[in-house]
Amino acid sequence: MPEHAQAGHAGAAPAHDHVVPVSTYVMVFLALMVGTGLTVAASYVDLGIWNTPVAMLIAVTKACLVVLFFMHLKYSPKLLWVWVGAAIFFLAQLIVGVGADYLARVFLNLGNPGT
Amino acid sequence: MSSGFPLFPAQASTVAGRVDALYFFLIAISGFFSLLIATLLVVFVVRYRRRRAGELPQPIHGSLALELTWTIIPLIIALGTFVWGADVFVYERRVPPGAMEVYVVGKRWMWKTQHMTGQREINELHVPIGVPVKLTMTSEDVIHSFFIPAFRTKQDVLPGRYSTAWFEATTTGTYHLFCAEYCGTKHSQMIGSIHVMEPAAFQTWLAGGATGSPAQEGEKLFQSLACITCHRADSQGRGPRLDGLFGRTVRLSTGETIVADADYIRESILNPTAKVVEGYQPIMPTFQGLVSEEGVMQLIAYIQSLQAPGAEVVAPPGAGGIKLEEGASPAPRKPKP
Amino acid sequence: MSSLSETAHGPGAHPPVLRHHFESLLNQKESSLLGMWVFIAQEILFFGGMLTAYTIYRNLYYEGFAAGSHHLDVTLGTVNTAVLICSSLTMALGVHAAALGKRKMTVLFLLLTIALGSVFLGIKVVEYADKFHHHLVPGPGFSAESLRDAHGQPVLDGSDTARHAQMFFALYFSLTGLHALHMIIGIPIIAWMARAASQGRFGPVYYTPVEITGLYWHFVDIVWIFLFPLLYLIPHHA
Amino acid sequence: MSTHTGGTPEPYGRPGAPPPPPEPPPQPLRESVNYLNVSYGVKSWLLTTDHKRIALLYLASITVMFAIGGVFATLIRLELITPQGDMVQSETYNKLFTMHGVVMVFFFLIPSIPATLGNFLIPIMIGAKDLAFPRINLLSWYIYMLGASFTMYAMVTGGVDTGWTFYVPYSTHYSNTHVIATGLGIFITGFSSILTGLNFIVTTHKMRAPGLTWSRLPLFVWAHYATSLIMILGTPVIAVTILMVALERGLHLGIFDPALGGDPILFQHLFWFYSHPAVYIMILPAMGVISELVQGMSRKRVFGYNFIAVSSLAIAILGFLVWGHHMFVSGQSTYAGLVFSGLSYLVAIPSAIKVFNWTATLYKASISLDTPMLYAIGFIGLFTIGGLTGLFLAALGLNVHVTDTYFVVAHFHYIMVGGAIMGYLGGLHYWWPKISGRLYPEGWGRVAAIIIFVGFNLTFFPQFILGYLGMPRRYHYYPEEFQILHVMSSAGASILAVGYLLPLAYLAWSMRYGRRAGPNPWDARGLEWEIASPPPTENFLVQPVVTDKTYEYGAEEDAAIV
Repeated sequence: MPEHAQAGHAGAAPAHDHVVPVSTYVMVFLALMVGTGLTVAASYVDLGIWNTPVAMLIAVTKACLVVLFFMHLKYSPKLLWVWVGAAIFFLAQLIVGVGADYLARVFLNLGNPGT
Repeated sequence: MSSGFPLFPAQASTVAGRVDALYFFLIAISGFFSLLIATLLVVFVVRYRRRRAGELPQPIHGSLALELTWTIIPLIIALGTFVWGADVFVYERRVPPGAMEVYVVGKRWMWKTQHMTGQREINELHVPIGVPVKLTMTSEDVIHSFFIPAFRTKQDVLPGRYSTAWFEATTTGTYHLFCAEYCGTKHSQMIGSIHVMEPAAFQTWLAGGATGSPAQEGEKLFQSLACITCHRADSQGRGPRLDGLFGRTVRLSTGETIVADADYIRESILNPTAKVVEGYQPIMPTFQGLVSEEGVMQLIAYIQSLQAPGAEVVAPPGAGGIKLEEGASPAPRKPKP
Repeated sequence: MSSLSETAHGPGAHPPVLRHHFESLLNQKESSLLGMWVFIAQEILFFGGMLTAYTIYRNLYYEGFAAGSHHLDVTLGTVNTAVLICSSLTMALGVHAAALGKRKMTVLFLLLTIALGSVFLGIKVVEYADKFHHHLVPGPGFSAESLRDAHGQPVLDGSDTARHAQMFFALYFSLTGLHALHMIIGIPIIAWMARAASQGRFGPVYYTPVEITGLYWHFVDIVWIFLFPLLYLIPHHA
Repeated sequence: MSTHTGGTPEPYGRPGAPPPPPEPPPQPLRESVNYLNVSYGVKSWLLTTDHKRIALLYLASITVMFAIGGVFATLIRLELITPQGDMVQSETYNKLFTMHGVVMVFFFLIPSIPATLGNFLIPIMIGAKDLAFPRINLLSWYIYMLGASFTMYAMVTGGVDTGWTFYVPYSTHYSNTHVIATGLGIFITGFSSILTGLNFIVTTHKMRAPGLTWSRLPLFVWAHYATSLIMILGTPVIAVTILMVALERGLHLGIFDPALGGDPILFQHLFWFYSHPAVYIMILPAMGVISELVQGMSRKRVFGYNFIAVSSLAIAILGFLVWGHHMFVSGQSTYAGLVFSGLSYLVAIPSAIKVFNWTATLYKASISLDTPMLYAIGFIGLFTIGGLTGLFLAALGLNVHVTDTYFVVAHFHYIMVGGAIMGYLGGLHYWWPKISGRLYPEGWGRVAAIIIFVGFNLTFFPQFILGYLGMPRRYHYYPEEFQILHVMSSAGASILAVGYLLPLAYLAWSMRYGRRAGPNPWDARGLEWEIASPPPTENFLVQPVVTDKTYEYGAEEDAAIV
């Protein structure tokens, strides 16, 4: 049964599907490799307390590259952005909420206002 | 304990009044809103009940004004309650300077309290009125929670770190002490009592005047050395039952029978495998060096006080075996000047 | 995948790959993608919970974690990261090929992805073996004498640093174990996709399963992108 | 609604209709093909991908789990009649309340409304043939049964005694019961809840009928969308927390081990990060049901539709920020306590908005006091008390006294039993004609609702008083002076038990002997009332197009035309 002929609109390649050129993939790949090298190098440089934030910044940029290009989020409907954003927001809320308790209790030793 | 059928806990500490004030305020708020909703429901249901099968009411889609009112008003009440609650909380958490220090150690299923002057108590705490008492607490195993309902104070006690709580008793009497964080089998027996005394009476207690009779001291040692774990009141213990033992003839595993007198008990404590009761394993560890001579005497006095089985046990039920600081021999109470 | 015996419903012949309850292929594809992204949102929280524990403990017990981390072989870690990024590339190219209907290229890239994934797991096995060899597996058998603290001195067993190092390795094994488990689940799925691709099941009209597998694989790669610096690259000085 | 669908036997014979011609004997009432009689046999049920059949599969397993949880509850209440606890040993009592908690929370309350009524109604309410991923829907039921079997194994071979909260270090180092097996059961069942949530989200986004915009969505669907948000983003955190407990117990991976430096409070943070939003997973679907009941039974559009819809989302999102109010006395820092207490008061506001809106809907309505409406009114009353007692617990100073006492037990039972279960039963009765095609006996329904309401209040109101007196939670022995209140509570529990058995009886009875129900027995508005009851497998023979707003009952004068 000649599938393509009868498929009509329903069967045609979904309109929004944007085919990403191979060159973009290779460029992103190289960027990721550079990022990995960078983060390893950065760990040998003594930046004081800034080491971890720098490592996280590099990791976040690499993750964004993968999400936007490899996972096509850049060309996907906005709804997917909402859900990725929601997950990250609640994860941040978890880390900040728990971290705040430890910050107050252990680091700044504000356990009890009186003691 | 208050007799009869209480509906409201005693107010026996400075913070109790503040907590109860907030409690009554919230009861008033909740009462008002619950009644409001309940009466509205009943009135609407009765007044607008369906009279005809095909009846169609007037469609009302909503009014922003009404929505705003029942958003803003609850918000104001809520934030007001929050501020009041926070104020009481900060009062509860700020230990007043010059408070009397008490160390509390929670161990699975008992509370060990120790005053700065050396008095050690199990499941008991004697405090004077009018003096703020600061509790510095830790746990030897799982999370417990030091809870005195009459003082409205509760604080979880965690292993591996110190938790602090404080209270200032205002009326004398004996009040419940509970463990409020689930900690295993005998969680519901990890209870005790707080004895609030006049300052003078407290001083005499502190000075050892009111120390318990040897039998009472023996009974505490009986627990602190964990004898109770084997010599239990019911017969499933690994060691023989001690009720009414004193003066009775006992058949030994070697077949001979002897009268269970003070020496036999003393020897069985310090050198248990010398005379083993028939039908029991020689598994009792020696307490040589773990209990002082005076301690042995107190233990004997305690065993002597155990009459026929089922006799009224002096200490509150279910205080399990207890070990003081590892290795430290249980120094008998030396009266302090 | 969908059987060809789909009964025809509603207007026009039903393309065989369209499930009966979707009204268009575009709708079905968007639903599948949304479903996968929501699943990935859930996975973010799944790893996030453990990473929260790791973040808190690392800040609480920095010395122990630094001692534990310095024992890890950074070169192996870096190689592993590179391997996983390559597998991400090949996966993306595999999806690309499937979208263009190039059957042989799709199968090639998918098999390449499986190979790289297996290499990654192989390196992980090597690293785990090293930990077992040095008695660094948490539990009664844990001993910290093979660890060096920030000043180069050996870590004494029973010291705080040793206990906190044991917690580091507890979290190291949990995190990398969970990540490896996700790869062990991913590899057979990619193999299934490769087999389906080799049967010509995918074309420009319908290649959603390959794309969804790609999303899953890229997510697993992103988790490693975060795990690598957090576990391996604890600064030597701070 | 615009389209007429599927011819069905008229439930109420038109009195004046001419009698059918005698020659061909009147045809026996040929039953239209619906999702129940389309195919028979075990395979047709166990391999179904029809969302309606999966809903019934869930209904059966949910009822069994509710019965098991109920048995534990009865044993607990019997045990607590005497202060010395004469019926069972302490170990057994600890296992009783733990299993009561685990079974009720993870195996009944969380899946109850979403998996049964949600599965059944969401596709119909939005005009779809089925959920977005029917096979994943069946997989979610199998995962639920797998998780349930793990927990049943643990229960039968010795039970678990850590409390449903699994607090460390007791659960990791001191409990010698089946913590890993029960934990695994909960871990697996968590994924069933995630997959259900995923299905609802994609269905709500992608499979709405043409014309059905978000502002025309039924409030039931809004509530389930908000619930699915929590299911998706909350459940994984408890899954990983229980995984860490199992790893620590099984493989000594000491993450929470105080001896190594592990912090029990971190466990509580991770546990409550899920478990507080979980209580909103339990109550939000019930709120969705109540919104439907209130408009259906008073035949009037809900007052402030937008506010109720948005407040569902607000509860879902704010619900994630407040977990610390479970830990005010647990050693959490004072400052964190202040922050969490403030946020907890914010999350109370949307619930208040909903209650006020429901009550306002009844103003100038045409209310018929059928069983669903009794449950709805019961829900509004009890949920109000439950919510307001939540304000007691959120007040920091008061929380110190009342947390971990029977005050908390009473609070969450008012929300769970007074709220979620009342909503579940109300929804079950409201859509029962649609689910089974039969009408349940109205008289029995009302009797059961009233018995449940009375029994419930007698059981849990004394516990508020007990709680403030200082009776701690999970106590096997208790001081003598609390006995009278405990006996009252146990008496109420027996009434409640009877109340719960009644619906089980007459609903099952009505499956076979109940009068046949027409497509719209309550004459309510909604896509689900447009199709036959029980509905055909594809729900809609012709794709419905939604033209006007939801719950559009129209005014008196329009009625003449209809």
